[in-house]
Amino acid sequence: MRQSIVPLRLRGRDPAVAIAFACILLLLLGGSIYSSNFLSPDYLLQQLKVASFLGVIATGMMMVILLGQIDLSVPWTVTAGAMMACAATAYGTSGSFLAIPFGIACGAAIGFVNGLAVAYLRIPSMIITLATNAVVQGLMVVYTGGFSPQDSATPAMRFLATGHTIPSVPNGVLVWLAVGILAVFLLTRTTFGRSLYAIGNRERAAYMSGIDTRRIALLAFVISGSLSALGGVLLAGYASKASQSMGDAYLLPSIAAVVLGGTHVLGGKGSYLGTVAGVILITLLQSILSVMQIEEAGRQLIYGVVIIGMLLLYGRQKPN
Amino acid sequence: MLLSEPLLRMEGISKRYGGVIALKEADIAIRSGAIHAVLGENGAGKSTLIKIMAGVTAPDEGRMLLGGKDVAFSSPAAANAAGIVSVFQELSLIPDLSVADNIVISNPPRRFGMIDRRAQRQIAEEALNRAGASDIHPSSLVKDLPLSRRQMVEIAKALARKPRLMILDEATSALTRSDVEKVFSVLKRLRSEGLALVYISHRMHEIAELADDCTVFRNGRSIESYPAGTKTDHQVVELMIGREYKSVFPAKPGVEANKAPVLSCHDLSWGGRLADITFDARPGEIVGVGGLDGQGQRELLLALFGVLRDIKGDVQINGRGVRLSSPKEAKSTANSIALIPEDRKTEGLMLSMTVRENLSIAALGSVSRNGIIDRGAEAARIDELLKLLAIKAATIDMPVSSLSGGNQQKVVIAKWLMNRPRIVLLNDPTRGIDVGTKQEIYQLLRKLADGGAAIIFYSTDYDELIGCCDRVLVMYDGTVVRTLEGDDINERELIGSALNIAARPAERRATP
Amino acid sequence: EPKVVSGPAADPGCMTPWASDTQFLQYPKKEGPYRIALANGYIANTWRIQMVKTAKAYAAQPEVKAKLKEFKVVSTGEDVPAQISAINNFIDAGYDAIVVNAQNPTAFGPVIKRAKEAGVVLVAFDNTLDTKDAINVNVDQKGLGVTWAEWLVKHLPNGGKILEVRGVAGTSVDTDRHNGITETLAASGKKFDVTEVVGKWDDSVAQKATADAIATNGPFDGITAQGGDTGVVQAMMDAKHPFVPFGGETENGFRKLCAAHAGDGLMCSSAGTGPAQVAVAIKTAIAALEGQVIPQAVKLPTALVSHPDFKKDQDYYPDQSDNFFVGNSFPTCGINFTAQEIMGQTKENQ
Amino acid sequence: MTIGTSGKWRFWYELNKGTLLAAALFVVMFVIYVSNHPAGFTPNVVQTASNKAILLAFVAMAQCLVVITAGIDLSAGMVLVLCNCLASWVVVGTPLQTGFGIVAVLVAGLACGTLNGLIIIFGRLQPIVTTIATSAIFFGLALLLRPTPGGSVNEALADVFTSKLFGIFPTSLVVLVATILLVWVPFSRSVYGRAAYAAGSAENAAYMSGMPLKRAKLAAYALAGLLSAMGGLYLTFYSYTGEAAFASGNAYTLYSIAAVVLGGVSLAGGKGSAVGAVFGALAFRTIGDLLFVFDLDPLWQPLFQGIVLMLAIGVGSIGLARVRNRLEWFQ
Ligand SMILES: Nc1ncnc2c1ncn2[C@@H]1O[C@H](COP(=O)(O)OP(=O)(O)OP(=O)(O)O)[C@@H](O)[C@H]1O
Ligand SMILES: Nc1ncnc2c1ncn2[C@@H]1O[C@H](COP(=O)(O)OP(=O)(O)OP(=O)(O)O)[C@@H](O)[C@H]1O
Ligand SMILES: [Mg+2]
Ligand SMILES: [Mg+2]
Repeated sequence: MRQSIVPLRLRGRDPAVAIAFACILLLLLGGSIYSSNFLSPDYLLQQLKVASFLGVIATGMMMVILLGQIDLSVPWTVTAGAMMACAATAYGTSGSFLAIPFGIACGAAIGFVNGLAVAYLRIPSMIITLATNAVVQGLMVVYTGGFSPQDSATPAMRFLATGHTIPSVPNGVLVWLAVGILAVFLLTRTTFGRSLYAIGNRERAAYMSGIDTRRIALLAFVISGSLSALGGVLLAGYASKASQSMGDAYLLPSIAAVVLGGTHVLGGKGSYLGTVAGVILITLLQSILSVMQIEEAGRQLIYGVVIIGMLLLYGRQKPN
Repeated sequence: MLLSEPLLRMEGISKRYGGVIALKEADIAIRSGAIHAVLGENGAGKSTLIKIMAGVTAPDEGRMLLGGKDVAFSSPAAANAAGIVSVFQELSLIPDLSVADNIVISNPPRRFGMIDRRAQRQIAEEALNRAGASDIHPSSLVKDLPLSRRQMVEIAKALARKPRLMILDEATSALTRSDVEKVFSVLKRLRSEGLALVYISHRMHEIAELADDCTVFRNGRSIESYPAGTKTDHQVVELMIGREYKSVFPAKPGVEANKAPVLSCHDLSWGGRLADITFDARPGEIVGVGGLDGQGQRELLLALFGVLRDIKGDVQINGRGVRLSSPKEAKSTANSIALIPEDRKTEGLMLSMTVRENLSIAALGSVSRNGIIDRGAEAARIDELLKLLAIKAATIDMPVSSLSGGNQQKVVIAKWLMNRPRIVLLNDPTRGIDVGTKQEIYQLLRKLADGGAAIIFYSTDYDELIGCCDRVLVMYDGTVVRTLEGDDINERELIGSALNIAARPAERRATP
Repeated sequence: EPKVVSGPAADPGCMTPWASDTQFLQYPKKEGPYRIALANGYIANTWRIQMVKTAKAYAAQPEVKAKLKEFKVVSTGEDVPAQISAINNFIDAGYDAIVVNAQNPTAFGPVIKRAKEAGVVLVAFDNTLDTKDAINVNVDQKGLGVTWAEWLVKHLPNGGKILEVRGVAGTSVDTDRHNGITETLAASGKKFDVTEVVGKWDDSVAQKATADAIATNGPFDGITAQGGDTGVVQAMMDAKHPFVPFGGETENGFRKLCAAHAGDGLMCSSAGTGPAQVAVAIKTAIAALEGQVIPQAVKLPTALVSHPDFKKDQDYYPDQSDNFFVGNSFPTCGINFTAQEIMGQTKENQ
Repeated sequence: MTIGTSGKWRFWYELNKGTLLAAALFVVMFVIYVSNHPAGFTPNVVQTASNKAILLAFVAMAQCLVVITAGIDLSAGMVLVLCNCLASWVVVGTPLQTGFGIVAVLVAGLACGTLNGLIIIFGRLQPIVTTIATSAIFFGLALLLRPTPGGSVNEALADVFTSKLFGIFPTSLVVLVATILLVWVPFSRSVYGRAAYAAGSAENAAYMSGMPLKRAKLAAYALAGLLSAMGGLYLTFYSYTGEAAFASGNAYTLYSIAAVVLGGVSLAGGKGSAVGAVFGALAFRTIGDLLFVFDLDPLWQPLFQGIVLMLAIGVGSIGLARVRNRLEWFQ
């Protein structure tokens, strides 16, 4: 029983992932009929940069979905991460220095509250995260209204999102790459990852196997919150400022990306490569539809139909 | 005897699941007014056969004749309509619905298109009565019932459909003896009413008592059909396992009485369900827990495993008082406890994960460092265990759900052995397991005990308690009413104390 | 039951009628002090926060405060029925006037009826109501589109490729502004090739959409955006797109960029109406209750600043947030808050 | 066998605990609301509250039907928006035309729900993404119908449906109760309703028992569409117009989930009732109403709402925090 070098979940065993990547190519080819620019490296790199925000956020979402839960507090966690990071700059140079960690820490704190409620109070995640989302929104409104908010991104945030360490590859993509590698490592090589899958499969059995199911769930939510906030920080860097409701556009796409990538919404099954494919799919689809000169109504219709079409291609569940 | 035209005849049935051949050219003929026992090891194809009869799966090859006519069922509903009803090995009750809802589930009585709840109650009460389970309230939710009651509901549900052919796949595996007797009298009555019955069980004496015809399966083939009573138990078992068969239970070496107990319990109580339980378990000892089902045995094991809250009393491990608050704490090296749970599907296994992942899940701590899994160490441990337990799986990277029931159970046991526990709690581990595998498990338990582990072994099977255990705690109503030792561990004493017949009132007072 | 009278309004400098045929109304005089309510919809964006704060600040001014017994603000979110119910509640609770920033301009028919029956003065602003039975304090949304398009026409004498960044689809504001732009460009007689993308009035959405448009359809000769303009400029800079004439809104961030890059060719026309219009609405409501003559539809002046007139600390605030909207004063109405005062003060709000 | 009446009540209570808790929560909150309302407990105040709450109540019922089968419908809010836009075209004119218009709107909702169901059941897709995708489709259609807000409705009819019966009782509540009696009660007591519960509780077991799972699920999704359409119709009655409002469509979807949970319906499926979901919706709506009676700084209002929602959820979970057998966490 020799071990293959490639981790089990990444071996091309899952046809869904392969088909998802095929869909990406199909989408690009389809787009190139409209404009050959869709195949230009510039455009593709730009898409990767934009995808990296969703990618980072979807990574956290995936952890939570693998657990069999969901995180609906993404929109305002993203916003809070961005706003708090920018806010830190009000506190002089040390503030600017700590801006990014501070933003992420705020996200982690929100995730901590979610995790505590889900894991220790056993409140369904779908509702408690909705409530934390409302509370964080309230906090941000109070904050913006009352405290002369500082909301420009620091140069470090700008650099993190749009700067270049490797020529022509935006740093945002590198951040996503780093987050992705870390996520794959976590999911496939650590006890945390194993436990995550186990809990998602059957929490009761995982508990009876002596896994500290509550701590794992708490951790997953903290990771999700932190990554949402990191996504917000990147987004603020990209826009060079933070603003209210900048995270609204990330909730449903992040869920869709994770599930399009073959992760089971009820938990326990899914590969990170699939999520990568899902993120790129969603980003490309949105972008291509955005520049095609169709009425918004048409865009929405095509978006919906294409997602369902792709799911029918490979997202079908086994007959029960 | 087999001459009369059978009600159902299956010929040349084959079924494969991917690379696994579940059935190969199997034949069987079932006649009305008789009970047909199907025997075979775990994974022999019994369940697959009856799933085909009941329309749950379709065969790849072969034909099925019902009353002489070719039939093919596309769904369980179609089979029901043809009068074939089954009680599956994996219960098919809906936990969130009431008992009455479940009993009439496939064809509820209707008034104006809506379900007539009053009529439904009546039907349910009647069916429960017929199954000898009138103690079950038709309005209670199935999920609130213990396993044994659920099996009774399942049987009542089958009866309520007024079948022509009724199939019971290990339907009595969780039943207590008195329930089994009730069910048997029902089955005998049904037989006399002209029903055809198919009965699957791993308990030989049940088959001896009930069966008229028998068919033995091995590796997906029907090996032989014969009238009941024409072969000795020994011959049957050899047919089943295809090799010679020796004594089931390993010898008891006897324990040195002066060894310090590894686990000792003093006045353990929990809510109203456990009261003043006191016992010791020494290394090398197998302590049986007996009694009727649902007398607190399950709770006792859970309490020792850190699952229950607010436990009163004193638990000592290696002479050190402990208060466990989670299975994680229980399995830690300091305590080193393992629990093989009752229900493997919900508490023992992550069904859609691979055999490998299931095997190492409880021992992740010992094959990892700083949270990072050492894959070499993991593989080595797993190899070791696979040799020890002979788990039948095409590859260990397939989902555990595709193993047969018996092999799944072996995985549950194996995953805890990865941890090398010093205290092993077992909750009816041989339920639904064939004799061959059972024998392996008994041997394994003895080997563990000899290696210095203390074993607490709850079983609903008296033979097991008698054959395996050095000592047996008999529980009644949440407390230990008697402790049997040596020659006292026999069927008469076990049953007597389980029913708490006031044979020895002094004993009761002696263990308060 | 207000009387239709002839103009002019009691305060003609502030309350200019919307059109020449706008009716003048006189409500029966009520004794003060008054109970006035503000029924806001969505709250979680900077414009609305600024608006609510301006409303509170205006109501707290001594001469206004003296006329008010109570000033209550409720924000009901995106949901139209919730806002309708809030107005109903205010009517039932006996408020004298209700000022509303409507989530949907057509959805308030039933409430307008009820308010009229109950003799409650209803004043709508920003997103106004399609009715003659309430007072509208109007922003000429279509006129804004016209302004921006005229700016582009002026700077692109030979026509060219235009990028239009639109707002939230399905809203009347987006459609009005879009129509203004489209009609003006068409009327110019020059050849304009317009690429439309949806920016949802949100900087990061607009930025992404612009970046995509530049990468696939660019470069453009002119840009117009009705919100999220800071993001649009950011996208141009990220893509190293040459600066081109830009007709846009009044975000501080946008104006900062316009001022900073004016020399590089970023010629902007920044027009809009700030959140302070709520103050005009309140002022109008009080005037109506006092029995003064007012127009049924008040036309707000737009705060328009164009290249090269961007003045520091007046038209934009380099040290302040990008997100707030400049143009917070209506001098002719005696409303002279600067955005800086509203968004910058911390103590006042404690 | 005789069964004592007290036993019967115990089982009934066990079964309806969630619904009762939701009802209690609503009553407490509503009492706080009206007792602080300047106008007090008058028919007008009740009418206003009920008109506002009924939309969410319908969508929550829709959500509940689907959640019972262990599915979820993230398109419920968009079906409401689509039906609102459609109604603003067709529910006008003579009484006969209006009648046909109403039927058309309800059929449209039914069709949306059926589409969801067909894709999920026969395409074997996960409900959560499927309905995210169909909600984009429904919103696209709504935008086609109403690129800008507008349209109209038969105002006389609309006024009847949003006013009071005999000057006291809100008509919308009567319609709500009638819908429960005509849609929910027959469904929940039909074979399909039972199969829907079974599908949510233990799908495999239900399959083994030969229950009509596919038709039951399809019925649940289709009826969900119908109920969302009722919501859309009411939105039209209450606002006289149609609007393709993306944000409010999404808001209704998310609120409906919150309402369903507050109403004691288990998101895991198999448990709960539409009556509970309706009380959940009423309670949720009352949170918003509380803003009106408490004098809060406007900028603190969103925070207040969030915290009250959290408290309401917390009340529902008190019981679980203190179980004596830790395995009960995992039910
Ligand atoms: N769904 C499935 N997928 C893959 N293999 C299967 C599946 N169902 C059964 N098998 C395989 O088919 C063989 C026969 O299984 P079956 O369940 O019929 O055995 P059995 O005689 O009922 O055993 P037991 O006594 O343990 O219940 C086993 O090897 C099993 O692993
Ligand atoms: N046609 C089918 N329709 C629905 N479920 C099916 C079908 N075939 C197999 N299954 C399910 O697949 C799983 C594995 O099948 P099966 O029960 O035969 O495995 P097994 O391990 O042999 O079980 P056991 O030996 O314990 O009876 C079970 O949960 C079964 O219910
Ligand atoms: Mg079997
Ligand atoms: Mg089997």
